[in-house]
Amino acid sequence: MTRLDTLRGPAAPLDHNARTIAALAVNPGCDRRALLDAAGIDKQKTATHLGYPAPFGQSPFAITRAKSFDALVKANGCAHLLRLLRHTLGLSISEASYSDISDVGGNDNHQVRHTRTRALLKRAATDGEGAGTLFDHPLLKLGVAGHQVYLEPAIIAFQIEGRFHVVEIKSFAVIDDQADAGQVAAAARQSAVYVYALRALFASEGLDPDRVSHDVVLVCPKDFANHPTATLLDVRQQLAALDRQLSRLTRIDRILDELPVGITFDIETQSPDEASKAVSTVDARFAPECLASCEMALFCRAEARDSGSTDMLGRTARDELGGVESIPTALGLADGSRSASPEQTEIAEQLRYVRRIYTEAVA
Amino acid sequence: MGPLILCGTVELDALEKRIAGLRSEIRAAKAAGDHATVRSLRAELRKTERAWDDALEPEPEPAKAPLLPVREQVHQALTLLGVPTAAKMIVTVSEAFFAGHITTSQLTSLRRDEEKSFRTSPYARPYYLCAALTSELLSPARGLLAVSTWPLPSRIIGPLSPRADFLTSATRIAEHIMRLTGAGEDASPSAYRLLTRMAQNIPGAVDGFDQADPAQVIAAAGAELAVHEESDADERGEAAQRAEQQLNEVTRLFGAGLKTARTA
Amino acid sequence: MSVISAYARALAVQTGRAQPVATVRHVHLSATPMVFIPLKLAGEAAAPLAALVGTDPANPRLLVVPQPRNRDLRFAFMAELADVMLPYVESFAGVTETVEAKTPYERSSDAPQLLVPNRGGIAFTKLLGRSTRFRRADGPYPVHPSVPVLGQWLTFLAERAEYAGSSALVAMTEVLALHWATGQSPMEDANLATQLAWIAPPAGQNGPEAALAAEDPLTSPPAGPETHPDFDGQVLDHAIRAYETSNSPAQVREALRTQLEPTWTLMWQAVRLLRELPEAATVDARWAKDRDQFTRETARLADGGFPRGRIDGAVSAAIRLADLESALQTYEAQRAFDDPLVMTEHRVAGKAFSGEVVAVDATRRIVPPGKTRAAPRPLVTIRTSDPVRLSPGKRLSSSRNRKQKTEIVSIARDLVVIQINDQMGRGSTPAPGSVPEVGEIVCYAELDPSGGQRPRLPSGEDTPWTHGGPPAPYVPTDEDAQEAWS
Amino acid sequence: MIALTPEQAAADATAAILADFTGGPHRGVIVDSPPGAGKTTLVVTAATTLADSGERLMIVAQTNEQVDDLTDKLASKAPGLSIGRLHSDGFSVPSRVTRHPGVTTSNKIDQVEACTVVIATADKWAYVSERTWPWAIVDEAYQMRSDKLLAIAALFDRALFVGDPGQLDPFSVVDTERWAGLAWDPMQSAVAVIGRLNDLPVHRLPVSWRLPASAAPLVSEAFYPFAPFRSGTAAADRELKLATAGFPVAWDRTLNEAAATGWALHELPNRHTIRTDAEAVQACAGLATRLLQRGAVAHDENDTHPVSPDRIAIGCAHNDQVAAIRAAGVPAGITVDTANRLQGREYDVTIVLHPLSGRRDATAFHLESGRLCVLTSRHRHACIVVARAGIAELLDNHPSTGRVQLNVPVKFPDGWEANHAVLAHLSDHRVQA
Repeated sequence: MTRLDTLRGPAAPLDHNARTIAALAVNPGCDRRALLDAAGIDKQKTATHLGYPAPFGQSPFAITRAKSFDALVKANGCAHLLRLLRHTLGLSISEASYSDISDVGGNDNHQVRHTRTRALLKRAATDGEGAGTLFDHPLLKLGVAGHQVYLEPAIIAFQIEGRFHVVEIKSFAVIDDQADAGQVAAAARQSAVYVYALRALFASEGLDPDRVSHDVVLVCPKDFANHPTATLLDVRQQLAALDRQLSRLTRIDRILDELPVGITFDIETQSPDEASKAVSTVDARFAPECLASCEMALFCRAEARDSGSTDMLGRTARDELGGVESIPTALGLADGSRSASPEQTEIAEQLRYVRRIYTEAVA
Repeated sequence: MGPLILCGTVELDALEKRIAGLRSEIRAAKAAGDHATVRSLRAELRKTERAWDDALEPEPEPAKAPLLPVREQVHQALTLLGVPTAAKMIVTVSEAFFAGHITTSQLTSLRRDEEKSFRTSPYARPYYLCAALTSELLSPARGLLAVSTWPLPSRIIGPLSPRADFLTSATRIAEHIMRLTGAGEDASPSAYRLLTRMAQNIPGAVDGFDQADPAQVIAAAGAELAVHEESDADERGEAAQRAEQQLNEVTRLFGAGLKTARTA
Repeated sequence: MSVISAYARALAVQTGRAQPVATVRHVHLSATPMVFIPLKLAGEAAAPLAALVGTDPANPRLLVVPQPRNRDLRFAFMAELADVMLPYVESFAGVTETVEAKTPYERSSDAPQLLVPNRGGIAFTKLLGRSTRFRRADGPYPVHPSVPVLGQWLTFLAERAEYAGSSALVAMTEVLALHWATGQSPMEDANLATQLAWIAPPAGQNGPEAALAAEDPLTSPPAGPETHPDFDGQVLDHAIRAYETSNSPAQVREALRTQLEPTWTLMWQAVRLLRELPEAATVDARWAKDRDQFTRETARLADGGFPRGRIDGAVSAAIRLADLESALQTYEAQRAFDDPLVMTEHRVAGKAFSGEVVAVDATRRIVPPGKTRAAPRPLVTIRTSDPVRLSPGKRLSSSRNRKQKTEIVSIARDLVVIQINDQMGRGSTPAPGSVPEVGEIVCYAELDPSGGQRPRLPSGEDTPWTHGGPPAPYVPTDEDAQEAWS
Repeated sequence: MIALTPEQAAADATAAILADFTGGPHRGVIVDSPPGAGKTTLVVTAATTLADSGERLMIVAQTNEQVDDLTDKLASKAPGLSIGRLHSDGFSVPSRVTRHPGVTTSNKIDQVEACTVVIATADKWAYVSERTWPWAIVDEAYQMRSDKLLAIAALFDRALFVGDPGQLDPFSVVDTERWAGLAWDPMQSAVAVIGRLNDLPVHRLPVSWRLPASAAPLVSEAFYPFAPFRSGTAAADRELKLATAGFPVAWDRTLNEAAATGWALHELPNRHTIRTDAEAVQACAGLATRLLQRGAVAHDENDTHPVSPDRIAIGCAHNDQVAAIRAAGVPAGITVDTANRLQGREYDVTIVLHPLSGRRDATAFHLESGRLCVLTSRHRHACIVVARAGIAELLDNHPSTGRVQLNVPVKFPDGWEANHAVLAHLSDHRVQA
């Protein structure tokens, strides 16, 4: 039993997927999140156990919409998708072959599907034209923090003239050729994980990984209708960020080394109080942005509030306060009730000035 | 209806009291920091609110009973299309051409039921709604329905078959519309809508946002089909031969593989 | 954000209550603003679900789409919305005043003002405008004739909202943030309920307590346009099913009413809070711009003006960019000159300074560069304790005469010498009062309320080859009108 | 294939550009020029070539300083050429321009339009109308916002667009997402808009004559990953010598490292600070002062000269940092400025206050690759970076949650990657203070 298993307790570890891997880049400075993810701990359940259930969820309407759009794009032998690929990438008429790898002869075991994925893609890559165009539900594998993780991509891999592309189907709208920049960014981060995993597969098969394009085909509904439209999305920057995040996962050992011996975050045997104390031994790097993406955010926010941390005011405010970590300190320096340490001299002087002109102006 | 309304009002009053009570209990539990109780009370509150909503509404009328049995409506649609087809398309075709009113959920267990019936007494029925088979493993192709009386190659799904079958079904829908108009009837607007939607994904089959012209669709689909036809037919023929040799009469209809029933 | 607002936020945490970051109100508040709280269906781009709308706090109008996936019901909703909004908007078109200018012109005496809860409300208003302005009352997918007209007005308002200082369509959380710093982050300030909890907590509660309570989606449902996912799953889904079987929208209406009414109350509470602040000096001038634009749009639509195109051409984009930049520059300067508290942000950044005049050389005359005759260029020396980070030659303005141009001559320790360049009358010596006097407290800032000049640009049909040549002029097409909306 | 010398490579590139511009079928030619690659020389050569064949020509630059520099160089190179320097009302033209007899200066176009070459800022050109020139040269075209080009494009038939793609992009204080993805997005650079809407040839100047052999590979790799260039000089061609030996203190050790290798990272202890971090400010000013005190002498392919104050610059990200460094006591004559204003300028030694020094979080502004590129590519001999420790951690902890707009060409390099590359290189030249 590894230390990470001890941390998690008897619960089965959560599987990584492209979303969790992409999330590694969302707040890479947070030790708490890094550790919980590495140990495969269910953050949602943990946060609920600690009394701070995650402040977000997904609407059933959004889920239904995403599913039905996905089905629409793939319906009738990917009729919509072929139209889009012919149009945006000049796919020739003869290339219309479609292979579904969501099961292999009725067997949906991960290993079996992955083996089949490898075989089909390798054949397509080596046999050249006519050896496969669309591959639905490929099952990819990726090394994360030392162990292999299966990725169940909701994507299609696609070949044109020996180059392979990832097709990502998303149900947010592209209106007058623009889409929500936050959602596009999230899609780009996720697609980058697939591109990365596909490249790893190619490399391990002795194929040139650069045959997997960094241009992802993003398929979304156009304007206010259900009609799909395709846009090429260059994910090179996301790939670079992902590569770096994956290479840094080894720092988990450093975090583990700083933990008290025998500590566990197990929520089945520990009371909320005990679990909460245990979780608090690992530092979080809370920023208000966490509220939109991390299940633990409300717990960490409460912690930041209790300690009067400037983190709760947002990253910009914290930087404006010259790195002073606590609100009482900042205000104490401003009104002179607290004397400044040598490294606080400058910010103290500025805060005293700010307090003076602010007070004058408010009066 | 008078007494019913009276009864409803009494019920509504009781529910409203309960809702108000639950709200104050939640506040109290929240103030006490008892999160577990807050959660369970909230669930209770939502249930009560829904009950209140429901009490406000009369019961919905039951849907009308179908005229034709589901399997016959499906058969009708599949016969028009002539190729293995997914549930959603079957429903759409049935609606557009036969004023059918089946739903996709009615089709989910159809293949399993047919298989059961076939196993109990083989060939007792004139046709069975069966599976299409994947060319490589001869396993049932996910989500597709076919008719047992079709020649085996047309029930095989190779890599090019989804596209070829799509083009074939577009052609057959266009032909059917032409048959109808030729006979002096007109196809329903939903039939034209379906054809237009399909045509938009076939090169040269329709101009812009116009309504599709059946003859143009037939020509365009035929042109693309000519490109795929030969390799698709080869693959299907080869797989059909294997199926004849390797499969028994049940698996030939419902597919080989581990989880025949589950993947239906 | 500046260190001033960061400090004010810290202070808010300490005192348990939001702190002012403005001493006067920088937005116009209509005597009869229309509050508009739209909701959309999750997962869809612009499927309206409901709205609470009206000008009377006691009498909101609830509009719902009982099955938001049904396109006809959506357009029926838009027609109903038009029924509420168009009479309001058009009521301002009739009353005009004559503006004295080189060529006097007519301007509406007042204009519509739409208040939405947050930034998302503005974005959704824009989308609603986009999805309806191309519709037609005839042709294959006819809609009620009022729908495209509403689409044009929503588009107009949403586009006005891009201009700094416009009060035509206002997001309440942003206006509140302009006047108060809460003890939470700017991101959390986008939640109207928690933001107001910090600004005006209910009796017996402090800001943080009230804000925490206001995060409970049961008591303070989201202010839209997104609904809470739990509400969707546990209530709305159920209600929509009930509509489908019973054809009665009562359940959907009731469900959505519970989601909208708390925000309605908060919106009017915010209006009351803002009314308590005295109006800033230049608010009226900016509102006049809104009224100008409203007058123009009214005339344009009366002439049967086309709906605005989907995208800007090269020239219109460049013009809009210049206008947006100019509006922002003017607004920033006006706000600072109107409000000493806003000015502190510029002082702490070293772009403005305040201090006492310690010396004046009022009779100084020099030959300015490029000129041949000597002209008065008085020097004023100001002693300041502000950290001035300006260099000689920088142009400054002051609230004592916003049109007067001055520039920095020198800075030595706490003494700043400035030169006055104009606005001193026609005489050989400066007119009385045109130059500050010794002992006066003055504040000068590197801010230009004039907004600068818009560059001269070619007309659209003369778009040069570098920018793709002239674009085809926009004419609405059948395709636009028929754009599927499912 | 025989490897070309830098001189040959540069001459070939120039010849190809001129041939394409004056004789090719395109209305425009784009020239990407890395730092110090002889952009001005190219402009002067192109202008004199056209003028020699009797053609009239307009030249556009972005700032008055750039216009004056160009005018001066053009007039020095071709004293017989009639040059009109058009300027705005109230602007006093510096003597380095007015000293040339061939130069006419005026704020009215009709006073200078008879000149063979007319030169002005883009802003001034926007007020000229009803006249056209067969040829135009647009200098610093990557700094020029697309809407500025729109205002003057009707004035010329064909144009040569010259600029450095690695420098700072144009920016606006307003939200410009509304145009994101449009080929004519007014926020893009002039080069981006003409490139996207017209199929124009793009040339590249392959040799940096400014950057020493110690800097060209890093700057090329970190900031121009898809347009590599090399140094025009070999390591032995440049030498920076400090006349006095110095003390074993941090400032002197940093100067020694910079003199010996062309780079130094003067690293202060890790701490979060306000923007005008007094220690860092002091270090910038102190290093500049010490450099002068120790009598630096620069030896290069042209001559040997003392590194005088006008050959030294201190660069930083913000105006308040500039003010703080000036206030900290910088010897007279040394340039202290922001990256924006250092664009296109050249010094022997630069001292850079790292944009991320002392910060806890990076913003897009601080990460912008163009900013760091400008700061680390102004020098002929050495670049000294002053920074607090901890930037590597800051970069590692930086959330990659940026917004992505559809149909907007991805900008390379990414600031985050470029920062990593530069930091990795600097870590070999670290001196801890």
